[in-house]
Amino acid sequence: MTDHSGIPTEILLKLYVIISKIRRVELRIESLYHEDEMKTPVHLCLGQEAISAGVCATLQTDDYVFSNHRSHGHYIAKGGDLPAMIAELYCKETGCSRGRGGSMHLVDTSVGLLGSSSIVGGGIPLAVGAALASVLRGDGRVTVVFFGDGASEEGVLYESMNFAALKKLPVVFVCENNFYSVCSHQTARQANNDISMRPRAFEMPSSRVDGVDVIDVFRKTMDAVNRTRSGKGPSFLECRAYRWRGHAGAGDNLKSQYRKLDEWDQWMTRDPLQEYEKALVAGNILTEKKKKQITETIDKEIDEAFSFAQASPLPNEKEVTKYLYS
Amino acid sequence: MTDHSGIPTEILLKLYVIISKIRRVELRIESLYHEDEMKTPVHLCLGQEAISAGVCATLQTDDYVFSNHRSHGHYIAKGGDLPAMIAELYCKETGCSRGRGGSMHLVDTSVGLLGSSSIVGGGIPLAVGAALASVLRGDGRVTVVFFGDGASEEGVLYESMNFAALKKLPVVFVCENNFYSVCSHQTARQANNDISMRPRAFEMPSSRVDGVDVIDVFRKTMDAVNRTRSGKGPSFLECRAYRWRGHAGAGDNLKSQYRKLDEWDQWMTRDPLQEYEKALVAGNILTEKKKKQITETIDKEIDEAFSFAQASPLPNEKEVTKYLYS
Amino acid sequence: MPWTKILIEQQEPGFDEHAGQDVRKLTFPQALREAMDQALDRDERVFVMGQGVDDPMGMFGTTLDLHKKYGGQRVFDTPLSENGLTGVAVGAAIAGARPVYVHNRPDFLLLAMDQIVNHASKWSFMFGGHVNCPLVIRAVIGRGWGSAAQHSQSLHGLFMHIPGLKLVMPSTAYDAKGLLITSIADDNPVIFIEHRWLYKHESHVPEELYSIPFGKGIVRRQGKDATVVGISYMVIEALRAAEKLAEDGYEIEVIDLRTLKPLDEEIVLQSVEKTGRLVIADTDWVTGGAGAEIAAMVAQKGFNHIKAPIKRVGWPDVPIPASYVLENAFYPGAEDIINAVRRIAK
Amino acid sequence: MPWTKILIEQQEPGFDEHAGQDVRKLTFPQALREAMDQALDRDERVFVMGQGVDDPMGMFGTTLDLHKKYGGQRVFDTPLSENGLTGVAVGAAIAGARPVYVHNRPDFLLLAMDQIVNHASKWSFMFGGHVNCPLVIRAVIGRGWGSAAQHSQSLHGLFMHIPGLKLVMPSTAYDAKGLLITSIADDNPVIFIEHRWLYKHESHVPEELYSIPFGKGIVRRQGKDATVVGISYMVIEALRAAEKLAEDGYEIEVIDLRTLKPLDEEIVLQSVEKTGRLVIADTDWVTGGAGAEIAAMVAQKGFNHIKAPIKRVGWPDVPIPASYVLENAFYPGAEDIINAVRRIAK
Ligand SMILES: Cc1ncc(C[n+]2csc(CCOP(=O)(O)OP(=O)(O)O)c2C)c(N)n1
Ligand SMILES: Cc1ncc(C[n+]2csc(CCOP(=O)(O)OP(=O)(O)O)c2C)c(N)n1
Ligand SMILES: [Mg+2]
Ligand SMILES: [Mg+2]
Repeated sequence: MTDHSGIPTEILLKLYVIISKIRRVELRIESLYHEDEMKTPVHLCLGQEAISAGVCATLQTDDYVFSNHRSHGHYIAKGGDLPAMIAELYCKETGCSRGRGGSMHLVDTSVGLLGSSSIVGGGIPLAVGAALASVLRGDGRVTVVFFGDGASEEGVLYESMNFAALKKLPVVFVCENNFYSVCSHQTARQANNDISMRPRAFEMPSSRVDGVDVIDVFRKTMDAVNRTRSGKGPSFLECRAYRWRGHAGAGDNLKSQYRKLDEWDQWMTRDPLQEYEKALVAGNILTEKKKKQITETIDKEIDEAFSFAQASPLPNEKEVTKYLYS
Repeated sequence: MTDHSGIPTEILLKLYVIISKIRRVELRIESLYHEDEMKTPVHLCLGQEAISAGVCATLQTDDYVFSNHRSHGHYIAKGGDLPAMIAELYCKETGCSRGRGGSMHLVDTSVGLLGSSSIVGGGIPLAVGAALASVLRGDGRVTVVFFGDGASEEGVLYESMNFAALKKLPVVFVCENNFYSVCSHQTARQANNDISMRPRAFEMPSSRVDGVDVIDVFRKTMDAVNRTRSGKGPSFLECRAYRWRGHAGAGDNLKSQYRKLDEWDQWMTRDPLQEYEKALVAGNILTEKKKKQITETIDKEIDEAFSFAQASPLPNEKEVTKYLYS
Repeated sequence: MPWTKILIEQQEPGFDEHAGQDVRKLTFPQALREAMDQALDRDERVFVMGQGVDDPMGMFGTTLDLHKKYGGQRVFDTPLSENGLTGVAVGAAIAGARPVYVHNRPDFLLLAMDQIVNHASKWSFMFGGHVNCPLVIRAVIGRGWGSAAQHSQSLHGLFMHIPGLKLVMPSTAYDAKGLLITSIADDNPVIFIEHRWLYKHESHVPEELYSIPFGKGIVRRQGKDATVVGISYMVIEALRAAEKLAEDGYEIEVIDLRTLKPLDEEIVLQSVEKTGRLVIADTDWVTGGAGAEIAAMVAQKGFNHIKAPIKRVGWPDVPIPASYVLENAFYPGAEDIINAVRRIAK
Repeated sequence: MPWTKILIEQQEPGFDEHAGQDVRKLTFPQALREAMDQALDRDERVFVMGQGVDDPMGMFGTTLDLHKKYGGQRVFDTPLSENGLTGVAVGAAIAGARPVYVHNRPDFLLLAMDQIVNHASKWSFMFGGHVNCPLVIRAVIGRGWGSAAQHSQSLHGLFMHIPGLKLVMPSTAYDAKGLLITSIADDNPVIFIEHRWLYKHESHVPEELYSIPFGKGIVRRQGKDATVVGISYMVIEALRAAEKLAEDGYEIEVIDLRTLKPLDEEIVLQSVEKTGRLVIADTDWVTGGAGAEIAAMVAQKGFNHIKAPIKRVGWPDVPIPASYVLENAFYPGAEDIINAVRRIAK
């Protein structure tokens, strides 16, 4: 685990809270998914929590984020409203997308989350465009886009990188490499497995990040964000972490049929929450008492969010054509 | 000019013939274009002849080539039937595409030219697919695809490179960097001007080639073709040469409005035909007599091609829906 | 991609043409798999590619274990590069192979429109017939479980508009196999669109390799009071509607077009000549969709037969919503067909 | 991209609504340029992007020198990355800017279908109205001089099918300016398709910034014997046809729809109520095109008015050929409209 010295305690704790929150929300969703009340495909980010947390902690509230189908962590880390997210999973009118989007289409404009595309790679140029809008306005915002290793195979990424680099736009590309697209391993899809090499085609700064290590994520993202906010152009981060569950839904019933066992075993030794917790405890930043308190607060929030969501009204079927146009 | 030693005289002369032929065909087209009998947009490759010549001289007749809108040189160098090409420019039934395609859509399956797309970048994945078909059949063919610097901005190039490298397909990517897309300079469109860097994103071998120097083109392509024919996977060549004319049509009436003057002056010192001619003469491979003879043969061929084309019948307008399906 | 078990249970069972008979029956996915298996076996030029075709789910079973039988060179997974890989398939076809490219969903074909429309559909014509493109693109329409706007489109309305393509939309397992064989054997690019809700449908599927001609619809139920033309899954809903309407004495003729390009105009015109009334039921947006073409064709060529307004049943002009209550409101079914018929039938 | 001088000469001059009057006239490209100029001037959020918008030709003059006036940040050239750059425009729009993305030709929009259809058209709905996408995409239909299959498509038939888009196709300089202003002011994605053969058309264009409402067609010529609905350039051919037919005593009503989405159903239905006869003339493939939707709409809502088969005039089911003789055979014109009218008019 990277040394956290120099980072204010407040931030260190915030990172811990966010990772814990993502973890606990995902586990709660998973535990209730079998009830079939959340009638929307969920893509859990268990194992990847440190990426969302570390990246978003470097951002200001009005900085923009674009997300993808595996969006829960991004939404929570950017400060999205939790009850509205859970209500969206329950497809309720009170959902962040008013039940129109479901799990793959989360939005919270009050914290700069301008939407999530479930088309792999689809959000990437949108982020570059938002960054362009920021430059035109001179609003000083930075935009971050999250996407997977699979998205790094889509041509639109290269088009977007070229344009962002050409115009030196304030955007940070965050690739969450979890080595899988559905059941397909990265090696079955990519000529070389070093995604962080790709941006060099456009002379864009790029780093490999340990996506399990929230401090590594935080520091490298901070560098990229500072750099781009000061007008020096975009950067790229390849954050490696492991998808603990199946592509979608709860559990991973096909695990034995598509995972490489040694890979699985190796990654199972690494838990973004536990590693960080250990480091914080060792650094006397987190005590057992504090930890308990944080967990309780989060659980209460989650309880409330689920209660809110479950109690919320469904959309009115008469309004099926509403929101087509603005 | 690169040293040509070691290359058989026969090939050296063939290269000379091809360059001359492309040059003279293009000049003839240009000189007649004002007659408005070739009612199709032409994209002349004057200044870029050595690329077509050098690349195609490394190929066997049944190797595949895919071309783009600037296709005349590729067609001639691959051994396409000249009368059929000129007839296509005259939109005649005897044209290589039976008058359905025009200048941007040349084809000659008898020499492996499977077609030209006028969608920038469109031919790139086709070439990769043809190479895949060759592997499935085990026919030992190599496929080459020609495209411009502009096409290197299309996402499909990156998708195609990744897949070709992943499957080690027998394909050579030939990027003709003439620094312009219509009136737009490369620097207005690309974050870095070194296109040859891009394939490294996929760990694909790549070289910068002096596209004015046919020997450089020939040698580097030969390496790439040999490599890929032996199953070692694809390569990429960035061949730099200058577009002497406007994007389309005859002449370049907007030259002063979009060209960089010093760039123009610099490139005007380099003529692929003259440089090569000088080298061949110096190497005692080409004599004045031989040169005259070659030129006369070519001109006769061109005369015949134009006569054939002009005398050929137009398509039958009743057959406008023919060839929709095979 | 099983999200939860309920999804598969919710799928509609199809009608059974051979109910109670002792014939071999296959499900829709099994029929597709058999078609590809037999094509791979018979013709070395055939290969199958697509995201996840070799994964444990084998594209809802339609490609299951084919890679084990034919090897990873002929049945292979692809990167997430829909435009590029479609171009690869087109290029392979141009060079003499016969690819079957399996896409999870039509939505993803939007990334490949350049290769499908600018290249595959035009390659034969643009080169005066000197080359051709024997390619099959399969895609499976999603529906339900909050799949939402980007994962439930059908988009055959778009392909209907493009000359040079063929467009196939089977609604039974029998047709699925026979039409997929025909598609693979065809020398031109074929878009083969399936509907996920047909995947539970079982019907008699002969073991031998058989093909069903393009451009031949089929009358699934005879009637004289109104014609309902169904597309893909809506054939099922049309049959349900016909059954219900029969209780009220309406005899509804149900036509399954099977292929939209070529379109069996005759079968529609003949039926309309008899019934004078037409409802078109589609699994796509009504506006500018395949139903518009069929209605327009009849308004021209069958004008003299038509005795009442031509009705179209399909999706309202709005993206597909996530919430199940909105899904219910969004997707038309037998009830909507019944209402449409009642409005125009005597 | 001037290929040869003849091209521009071959273009069709338009009809002149203010012939002989002393009013300010602009050509179609000048009108478009003025609309963008005034929009750029008035609203800081507006910017213009596209391949060659700042080049010496300025997109056939429509963007000429705007970059000099507003700077390279607000009027800029783009890489050849249609899908990516369309996504950039969509993202900028979502983040509050108002991009006008100029594409040379609709053919190239096929590379951007994912961003147009999966993203721009759905962003508002998919997020319950919390975000929106005020984007204008301009594209110019090519025709003639052997531009062939990949450089002459119009493709509005495709966009017609997609909810969430608006679709604008002006046929006069006056409408071009007013509708482009409306498009830029609209909070939703607008596809604005021009026809190159209208570029010589001159009409009265007021200097002030004015807008023309979407969904309002216009009767370009009154008549009672048949209705001809024209789309884009085919309005000109329809007017020519009407003139010729008038010599034989036919009074033809010519409707210019101006926008296809929203579609002015009323103007068509009202006209058909009067004439009982309908011909739709389009600059696109007939099959599955905008004309199919209009015909189907009338076959439903105007059934009682229609007294003869509905005719569609447009492109045959084949890619656009290069050779001029084949172009002549391929493109319909006034003659074809005349023939269609004659067949159905009394
Ligand atoms: C363009 C496109 N192709 C395919 C899919 C189907 N699909 C949905 S998520 C997914 C996996 C993407 O993998 P990756 O980008 O690595 O993200 P991860 O799921 O691992 O987070 C796929 C293939 C899609 N949604 N969009
Ligand atoms: C996808 C696409 N975008 C735009 C165009 C318009 N266009 C035709 S040729 C051309 C220039 C391409 O430049 P480059 O690839 O460098 O080739 P060059 O003309 O220099 O040989 C452009 C922009 C097109 N044909 N296709
Ligand atoms: Mg992944
Ligand atoms: Mg160039």
